[in-house]
Amino acid sequence: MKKLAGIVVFTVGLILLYGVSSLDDFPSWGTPDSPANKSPLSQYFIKNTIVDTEVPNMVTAVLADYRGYDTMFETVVIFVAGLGIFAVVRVFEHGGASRVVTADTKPDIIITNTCRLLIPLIQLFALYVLAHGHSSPGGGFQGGVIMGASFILVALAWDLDIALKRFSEKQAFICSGIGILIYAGFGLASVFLGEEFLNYGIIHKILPGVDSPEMARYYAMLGVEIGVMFTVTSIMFLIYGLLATRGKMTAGL
Amino acid sequence: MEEFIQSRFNYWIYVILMMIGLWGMISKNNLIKKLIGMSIFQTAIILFYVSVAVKSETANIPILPHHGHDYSPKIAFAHAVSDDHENGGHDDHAGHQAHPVGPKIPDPDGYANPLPHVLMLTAIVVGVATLGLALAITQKIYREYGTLEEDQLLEKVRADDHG
Amino acid sequence: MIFAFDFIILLFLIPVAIVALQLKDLLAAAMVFGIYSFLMCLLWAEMGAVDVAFTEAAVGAGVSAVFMIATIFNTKRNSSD
Amino acid sequence: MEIVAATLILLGIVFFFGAVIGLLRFPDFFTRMHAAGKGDTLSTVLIIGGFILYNFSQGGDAANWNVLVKLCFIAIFIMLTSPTSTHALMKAGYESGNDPETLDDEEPEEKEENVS
Repeated sequence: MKKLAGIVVFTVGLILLYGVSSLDDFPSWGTPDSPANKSPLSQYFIKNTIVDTEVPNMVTAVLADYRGYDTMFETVVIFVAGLGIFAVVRVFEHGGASRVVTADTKPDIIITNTCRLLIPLIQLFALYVLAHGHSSPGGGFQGGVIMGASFILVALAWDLDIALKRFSEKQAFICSGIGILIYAGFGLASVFLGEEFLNYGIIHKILPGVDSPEMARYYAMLGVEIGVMFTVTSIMFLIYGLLATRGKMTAGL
Repeated sequence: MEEFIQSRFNYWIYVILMMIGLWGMISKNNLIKKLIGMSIFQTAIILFYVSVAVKSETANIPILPHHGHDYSPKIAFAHAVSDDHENGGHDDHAGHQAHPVGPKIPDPDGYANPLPHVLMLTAIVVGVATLGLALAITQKIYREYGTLEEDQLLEKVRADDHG
Repeated sequence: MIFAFDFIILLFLIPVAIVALQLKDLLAAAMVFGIYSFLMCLLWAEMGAVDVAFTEAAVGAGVSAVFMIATIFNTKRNSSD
Repeated sequence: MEIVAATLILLGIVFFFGAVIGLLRFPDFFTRMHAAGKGDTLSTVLIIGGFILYNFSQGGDAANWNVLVKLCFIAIFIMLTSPTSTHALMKAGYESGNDPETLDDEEPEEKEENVS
């Protein structure tokens, strides 16, 4: 098996190396003239995101507006992954023994106090990443992962029960559903106002204080990213909880 | 020669990393090792996409300078539908903020290609979700069979089928 | 977009990937995989993909290493190869 | 100002080098973590201090002040988190039965390495 794997890998590697190094029409690294960089689509994105959406960060604009369908179903994929992990590993124990706190398992005072100081700052930073994602790197996915990591930090520093008291399993699933509903809601709102699904420009008719389609896209993107953040936060926390406790959702790592 | 290495090096490493990941996925016995191999394979493909998106050394990250921007919507939209040869004259002062004259259109050669970045950004997040699912299935397998080694697992599965 | 930096990080990546696959201690392998993710993050920041680099720093090096360690904690720590 | 900044960065690299040597050469888990934790924190803070001074010497318009405040925050967080994580690792190592090496365990000729 190992020998066969070696032969297969070596052959495929040689073919690919030949392909990337000696074929003439394979563009070299860093040429602006390669087909991928000269394609009308990417040129359109670079030239027009700022006038279409008022968002300086092209990646956010393309992610949440031009490719809105894609991102919506990526969010659904994350939600379904959470549901799948729940279905695979979750076990329900009736009247299970609660965790015995001994000297070894008691949370350490230095770690908990540092976490007390840091976790609000981490969550604030996650919100900053979310809200400032329009003009600097960041956005819903990154902010959601950082927020989820802050809950994981609570679970690591104290234990999972304390974290579940703040953000229970049921709340987490509800939040992840709410995230997708927020996302789809922005799409449906634009449908009801007479545009295509996820074509946010029309929302300026109902948003107070917004009078141009561009600014409507700007704010709708923020809303969509908030939806993404809800889903990613709760699913990351759930995955950690389920994996660290073999699906028991109590005590844990 | 130096030119040749510089223009191909990223792609060589991408092939080598992808093959390391593939080899790990095929030949390693442990299921978690297989998952690490899968992740290496995945990052190698992301490396390929990001390498494709790189432009020359002077190209910027795909975030426009935006302090009090003067990208004019109307004129830029008229240019957007026309061919890019017509607005070549604006290229020289694209990217410099606080340039007072005229509407600016970002120079397409001055910024890295944002499209592969978007695709790969979502690929990473979905990748961690699928990794979590795979790890959950690994835990379930361990709970069922008590081992993570592929050969022992196959023996136990075959014994279960026959017995 | 700076080739020297690119070259060094890419050269580091291959041994790190091989070590992550060859270590018999799975906990150490997960940590080395975290190092691999950080190198990838540096590489992407260098190539101008700052959003991808940020995502990788949060996801690949932070959360996925935690998931792997949680799984290894609940299963076996040693691997046969 | 720039010379001071360069000196700080170089000093940081020297301390980093010491931390790496300690990590490789010390005999057991606890002394290794000691070297890594101490050297890492000090050298990172020194290097960031060098960056701050260099940034300061480049003049003080709004963008530079922005960077300066961010660097200060990074230094503060590293000074907070790095010793805490070292402490957590030490505690975990102690609880998982990783006994520190004492003088009794040492061969006689390696004694001076342990004292330092």
